[in-house]
Amino acid sequence: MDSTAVAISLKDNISSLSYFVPEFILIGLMLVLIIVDITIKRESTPWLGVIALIGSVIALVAVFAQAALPVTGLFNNMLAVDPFSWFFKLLFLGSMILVVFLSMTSLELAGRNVGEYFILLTATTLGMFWMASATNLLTIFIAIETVSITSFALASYLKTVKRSSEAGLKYTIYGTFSSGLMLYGFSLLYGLTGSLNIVEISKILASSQPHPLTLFVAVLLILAGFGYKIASVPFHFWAPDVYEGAPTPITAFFSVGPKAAGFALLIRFFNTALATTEDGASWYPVVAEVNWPQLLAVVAAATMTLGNLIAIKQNNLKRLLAYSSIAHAGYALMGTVLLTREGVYATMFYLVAYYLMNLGAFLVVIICQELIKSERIQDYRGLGYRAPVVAAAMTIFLFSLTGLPVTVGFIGKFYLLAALVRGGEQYIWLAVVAVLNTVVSLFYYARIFKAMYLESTDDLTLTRLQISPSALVLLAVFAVPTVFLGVYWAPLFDWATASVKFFAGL
Amino acid sequence: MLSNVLSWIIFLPIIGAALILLVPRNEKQTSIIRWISVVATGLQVVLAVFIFMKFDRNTATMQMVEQAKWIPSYNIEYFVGIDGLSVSMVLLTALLSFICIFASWGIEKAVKGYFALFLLLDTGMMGVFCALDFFLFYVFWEVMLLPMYFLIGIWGGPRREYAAIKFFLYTLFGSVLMLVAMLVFYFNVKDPVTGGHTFNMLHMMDQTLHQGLLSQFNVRLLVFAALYIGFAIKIPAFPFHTWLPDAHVEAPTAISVILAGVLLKMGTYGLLRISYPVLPDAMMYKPFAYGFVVIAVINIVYGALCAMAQKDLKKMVAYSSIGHMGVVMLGMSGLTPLGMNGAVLQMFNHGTVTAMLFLLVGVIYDRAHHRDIEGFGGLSQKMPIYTGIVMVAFFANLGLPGLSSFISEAFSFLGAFSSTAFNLRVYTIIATLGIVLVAGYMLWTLQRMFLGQLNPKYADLPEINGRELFTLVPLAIIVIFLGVYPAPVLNLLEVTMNNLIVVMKEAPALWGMQ
Amino acid sequence: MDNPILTQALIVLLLPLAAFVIQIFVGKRLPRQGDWLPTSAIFIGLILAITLFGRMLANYDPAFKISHRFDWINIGSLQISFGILIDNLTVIMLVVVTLVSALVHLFSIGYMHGDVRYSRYFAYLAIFSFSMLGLVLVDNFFGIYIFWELVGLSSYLLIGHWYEKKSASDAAIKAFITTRIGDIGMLIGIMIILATLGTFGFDEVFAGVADGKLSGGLLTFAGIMIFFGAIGKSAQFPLHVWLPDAMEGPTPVSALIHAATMVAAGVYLVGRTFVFYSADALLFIGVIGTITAFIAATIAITQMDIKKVLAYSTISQLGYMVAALGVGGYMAGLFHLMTHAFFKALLFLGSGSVIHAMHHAYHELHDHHSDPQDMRNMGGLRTKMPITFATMLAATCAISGVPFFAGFFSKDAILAAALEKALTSHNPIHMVIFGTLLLCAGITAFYMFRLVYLTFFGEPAKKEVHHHAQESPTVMTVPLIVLGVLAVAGGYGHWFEDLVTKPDLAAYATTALVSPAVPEAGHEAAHTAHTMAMWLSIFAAGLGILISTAFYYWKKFSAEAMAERFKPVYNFLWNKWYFDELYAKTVLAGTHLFSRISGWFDLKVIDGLVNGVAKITVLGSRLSGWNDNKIVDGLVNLTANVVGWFGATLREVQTGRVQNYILMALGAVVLLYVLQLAFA
Amino acid sequence: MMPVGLTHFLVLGAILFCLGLLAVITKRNAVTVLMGVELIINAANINFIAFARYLDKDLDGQMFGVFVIVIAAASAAVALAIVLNIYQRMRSVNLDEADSLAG
Repeated sequence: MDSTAVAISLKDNISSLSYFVPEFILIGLMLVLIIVDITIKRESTPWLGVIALIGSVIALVAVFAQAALPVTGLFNNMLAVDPFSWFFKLLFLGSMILVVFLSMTSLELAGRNVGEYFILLTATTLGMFWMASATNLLTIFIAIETVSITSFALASYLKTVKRSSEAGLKYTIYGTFSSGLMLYGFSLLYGLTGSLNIVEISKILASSQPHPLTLFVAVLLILAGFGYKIASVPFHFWAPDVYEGAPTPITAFFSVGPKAAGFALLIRFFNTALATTEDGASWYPVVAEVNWPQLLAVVAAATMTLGNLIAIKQNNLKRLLAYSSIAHAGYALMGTVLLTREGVYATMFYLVAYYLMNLGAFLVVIICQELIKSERIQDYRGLGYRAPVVAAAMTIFLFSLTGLPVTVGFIGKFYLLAALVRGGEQYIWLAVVAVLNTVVSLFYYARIFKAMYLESTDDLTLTRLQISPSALVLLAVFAVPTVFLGVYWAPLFDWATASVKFFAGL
Repeated sequence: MLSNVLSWIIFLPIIGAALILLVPRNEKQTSIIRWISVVATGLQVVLAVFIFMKFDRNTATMQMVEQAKWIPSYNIEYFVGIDGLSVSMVLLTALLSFICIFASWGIEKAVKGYFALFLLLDTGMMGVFCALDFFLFYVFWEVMLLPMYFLIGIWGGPRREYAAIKFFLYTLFGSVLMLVAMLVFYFNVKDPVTGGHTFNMLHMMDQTLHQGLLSQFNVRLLVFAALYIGFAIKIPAFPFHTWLPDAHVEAPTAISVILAGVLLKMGTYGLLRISYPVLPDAMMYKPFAYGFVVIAVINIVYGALCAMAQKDLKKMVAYSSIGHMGVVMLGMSGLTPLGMNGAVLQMFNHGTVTAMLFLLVGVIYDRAHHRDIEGFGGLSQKMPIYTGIVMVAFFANLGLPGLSSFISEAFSFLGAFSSTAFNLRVYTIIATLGIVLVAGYMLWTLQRMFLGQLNPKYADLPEINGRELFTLVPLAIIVIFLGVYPAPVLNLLEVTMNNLIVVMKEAPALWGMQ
Repeated sequence: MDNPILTQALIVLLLPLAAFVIQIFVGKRLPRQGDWLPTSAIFIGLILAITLFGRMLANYDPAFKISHRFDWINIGSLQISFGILIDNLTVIMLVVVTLVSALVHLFSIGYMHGDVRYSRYFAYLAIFSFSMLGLVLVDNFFGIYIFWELVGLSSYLLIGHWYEKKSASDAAIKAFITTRIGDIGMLIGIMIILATLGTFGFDEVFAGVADGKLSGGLLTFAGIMIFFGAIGKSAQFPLHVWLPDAMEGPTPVSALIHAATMVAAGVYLVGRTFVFYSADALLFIGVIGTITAFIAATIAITQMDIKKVLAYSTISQLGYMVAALGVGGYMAGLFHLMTHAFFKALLFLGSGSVIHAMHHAYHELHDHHSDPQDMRNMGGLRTKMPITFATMLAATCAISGVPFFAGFFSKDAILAAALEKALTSHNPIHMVIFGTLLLCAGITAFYMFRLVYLTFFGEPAKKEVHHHAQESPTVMTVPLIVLGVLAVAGGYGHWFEDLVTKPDLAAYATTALVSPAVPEAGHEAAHTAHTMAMWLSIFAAGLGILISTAFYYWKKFSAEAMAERFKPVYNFLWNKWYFDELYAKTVLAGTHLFSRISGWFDLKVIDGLVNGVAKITVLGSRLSGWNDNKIVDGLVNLTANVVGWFGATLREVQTGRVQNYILMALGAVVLLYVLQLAFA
Repeated sequence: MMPVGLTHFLVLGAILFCLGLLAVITKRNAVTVLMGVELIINAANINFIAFARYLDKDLDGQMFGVFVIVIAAASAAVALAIVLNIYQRMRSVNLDEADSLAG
């Protein structure tokens, strides 16, 4: 490497820094948190949440400021700034802000030292930022590991609670193992193409004849890494245990943030590295021998079916939502199997919808942990009469999760199905599997509102439960958009459509 | 207000529901809520009458159309309008909703929720009958599920939870298949203006705009089958009918009325509104056409036999609905003017008659707290007025001339038999068995409950009261009036239905079928 | 509509309807519970009908026919109008119906006095009169079907008038259902007519048949199907079983509906649509009529209930009429319909009078258990009830075919027609028909005189009852006398034959190519047949009366001894050929069985299929250790349970051991690889 | 003697990978399992470096290897901390005993 090249790359690195403001803010937030955590007294730790909140809001503003930036590669194309990553960054910050809120109201975390907690949360968000914008196998690996390692710690954050520790252990072992597989896959892909940049990989794969078996094994191993992040079958096994064991706000976060990040990565990787666009509308697999779409379709079908089936038999609401989140990963995956624009924006739309309704449902779980001190479905009995607002909000979220009009969940599902039907006859079976899964999912969601409204409450004293105003506001923050976007979703849709624009090399 | 009368009639109940939710908690709350509901549905009836007066009977085109962009990027529109098929259903819905508010007077538990949900349901029903955009149609279709689930599940009978979830799962199963079919339509029908995709039902009905997948015959058949399952569950057609007895039995009176009076019609309405005109060739495909008739005949005969076996009065009425909806399907299958008009008229008439029956069941249940047919006896001595109305309803149900169902049933049978498109004679003859069976179980029930010696247990049963009479008498008048002179309703339908038949008969040539 | 005849006819039709509407709503509050309202309505109708009749006699035009149609329903090209058709037959029927109905109304004022539902009863009578008049007036098949059902309804309501008695409500249901089975046939016939000819109007249909648009086997089938309606309503074999039970209704009702008018509607129907029937259909009709006449006559021999005897006699006479039409005796059949209406109504009203007296007597004696209708409890009433006795005797002579009574002429005409057909057709079946009808004439005479002897002659069975029995009030005897006069005089003059002519299909043909009419039997043969039939008829009636007198008046033979001697035959007849038992065991039990099977099938199999199989439930709950008895709710629920079972099984996979997870994930990767090979 | 080529490295990597896999699946001790994971990661690392040496003109592969080592260390540190925590709670690091979350 001669000196001019070094100079150019150095210049690129320096000029890239100006695009890196949100990430810097997050890093700065971490530092501030560390310092404050050391200095303040133990009883004032709640203030840490406020600081985290302020920091993330600032980051949000910074991300917003990047709205009009052109599609650019940063740090010698290690990362990308494009509408696609922008969309996800907003989503991640949104989930972070809300999870900070949830954490501040959570009983599980009350009285603990939450300094490290917020630091880890910020770090995870940072990792997710990278996941959404990584365009190089190395940055992909770093981003995933950043998220993973901090997640391991977050999952086992309740050190004194056995199931939290256990969850952390399982998560760690499963996570590192998956990373190992992925890494091995990366090495094979690198061996096949001699490049780490996914745009270049795509070009080289298209112009040479890679050994199909090797390529396939490599991608399958990589899929293990991504699949573990989005908790798709067959890499989902960790999810229920971890979701149940982790602190509830973290469960909520896991089910939305890293999952969305995994999808961002998956979409970018498959659509950029393994496919090529011809007319700007759709991609085609660069290696004709390997039928990625159908392979992913099978994975999607298996994911949603398995998630839904197991969820039926759950009694613990958190665990039920864990399985349901697996099923929803399956739905969202439907959009990515197609390698079409419709599929991608449908997935993105669905992730936003899922973010609203799933976090909303977890919010109710958190509120109810305080109200009725239980996560078991049968203890939700009579909630419709004891806490009508909470129950009504929960009903909205559950209907949205089921995918019934007029909620955003329906619209999300609608676009996914539309993308499938648009994709051609060969995907209609998947659409049918998906809608039948909707019916199955109703079966267990219905158990919840059945408990809340229908079951006999003769043996209960139906006193009204006191709900804090902040909880009500938070509920409204989730419930109102869930319904409103179900009636008028054009802005969100337009945004999602406009965000299907990837960095595709220089 | 009159220029967008359909929007008003659809959304009035929602406004009422919103007001109800705002009613503060105090001792007068219950009656305020009730009266808000009365006003909302009453205004709906006024609008329905207005529509009835203003409706142009001489055209098959859509009337009182309102069209507005909703989600332009996906070409989803707020598009409502009515033709002869929908207008009768709109009238029926407005009427029954209004009556059901009064039938719900006795609800004590969570009054606010009940009426709010009821009005939401009302909006859903109206919307389904007015929507001309498939997406809108689907949204309204699904909107009905949630209130229905809770109305059965919270205010229902002892097995309400089971019945509610069964209803919910069944209907959701049907509607999600419809969703897939809808998407196939969307992507394979060309918008004649923009050349893009469209949810506009009127465009879907134009066969020349079909392209892509929809130009393959086997795909059309599959889509038709998917739609059919969705609608058949609502009708309910054998063998998708088992949700109905449970739901009807467990639901509170007013909800049974709505369920049987309006919701069942949505199945056949959907077939006539969507399946028939959009995929006429699939309906004309012989195996489908004959399969359809076979199911209709099974519905009629099997429904009647099952009804005869019931000991629970409400369940008997529920099974009798299955049989009568079979008559609707039979009438639709022959593609004759007589049959088609008879079928839609039967939808209307069954709506009123079965509403009466369920209201009557509710009256006796409120007094005796059971519905066991064998457990009564000689009630006519104690409740002569009630018995009189029961006899009108029962005889209407068994198709006695002079009462509304007779004409529609006779037309359905005659229409199917005289079909030129298919040879349905043998099927129709088998179906006539149902006429005898219906008479059998209706009269047998009448005898066991009302005739004979008065059961001493009910020696002090109070006679039907004014409010209950108020719900029943209008229906009875309609039943008798339409039995003598059905033209007011038939006039509404005729042009539309005849036009539909023309479309259907042209289809085979258009699609090159033999 | 400016024709006064039409206006009159419409008024006749609508008056009872108006009376019904008023009576049903406010009847109870009117003075005398409103009995005068339907009664006067029908009497006005009677007067109008008689003026129409007078005009008809004055004009003496056999081809007289006017009709008018009102728009009712238009669907596509099909117009269903409410049309009325008036010709001589209609006018005669109007008179018969209004006359009998008016007299029955009058009679009922006395008979039903003090009944709990007195006003309701008159309302029902009014709706019946309306329906029956409509049936007579209407000009198309659809209208016939409508009124056909409506008379069925009124019959149901009136039979079940005393519904506190289970037997009454049972009988009402039986009547409705049984006749409805016949109606189904009629509906099928109408469907064939609509499908082939596209119209309901009589004239259009006959024109279509004449033009050959409906012909051959289908025409025969359609005819038989239409006739099925008559089988039900006119209580022909095999649907005759309802009529005897219908005697549970008040006796005036039996006289009106189940003797004179409604049951004769079937005969009227066949007459009205006579040209519609092909030769084969007519043969079928003749055979059915004959079988009915014979079966019912034999049963009547053994019955002891006075109304049952009359009921079977009615069935038998209806069979007679139907058979007459079947052998082409158009005029004869309808003529008998008219005379029969008079004397049978009289017989029923007379028996009503007797029952009224017996009931009254029992009432005085505080005996609430004895059956006032059982002839074994009667006897010797001749002296107590002279008017009733005299009029009933006249009617009995009429029905038995004693010369110079009305029935003699009509019965003779029927036998003559049958013989004529037998002589000309060379079909042995027609010979059998004639023979059977002749035999029935004898049997009729026998059992009718048996009735008179048992009731009015001999020693009173119960002295004290006899003592308390007394003649009925004037309001009841006047109708008896009026009808008595008609039973004697109704058959004279040739006006009926002259005015009611057999319709000819050729008259309807619009195009040529009408199959040549069957050559009429030579005048010679007709004359021979008439003479022969007359003598044979007198002989049969005389023989019947003679045997009856020997048994029951002279007591030369003991009926009991005969019954003992021919025990099996006696039992067979006493039990009405076991028709009820047969139907109960087959049709009824079958339906109930099917119904129960369906109910079970629906609950267990269909619901089970969709919802679940018990085994899987058990398996599912055992595996999951969790039995959601709220959702599954004891009932099997497949979607729930199969799905749930999968859920439970899959749930087992989630062992909680991280290494199992890893292993399974690896296994799945391998599976995906294999799948990929399959795709590629 | 055959010269050492790319294939040898790859086979070595594959062997390491399989050994790691075997350890992860069969061992019950959490620490041993984590060591198995490290073996897998190092197998990948060997691949990277071998590919970089034989195929690529850049140093991308080597660079990747360095990063992997760093990250694997970080990940191992967190993992061991969690294992330690588990040991304090359960007095065991046997993975089979950590199955309270199941079903």
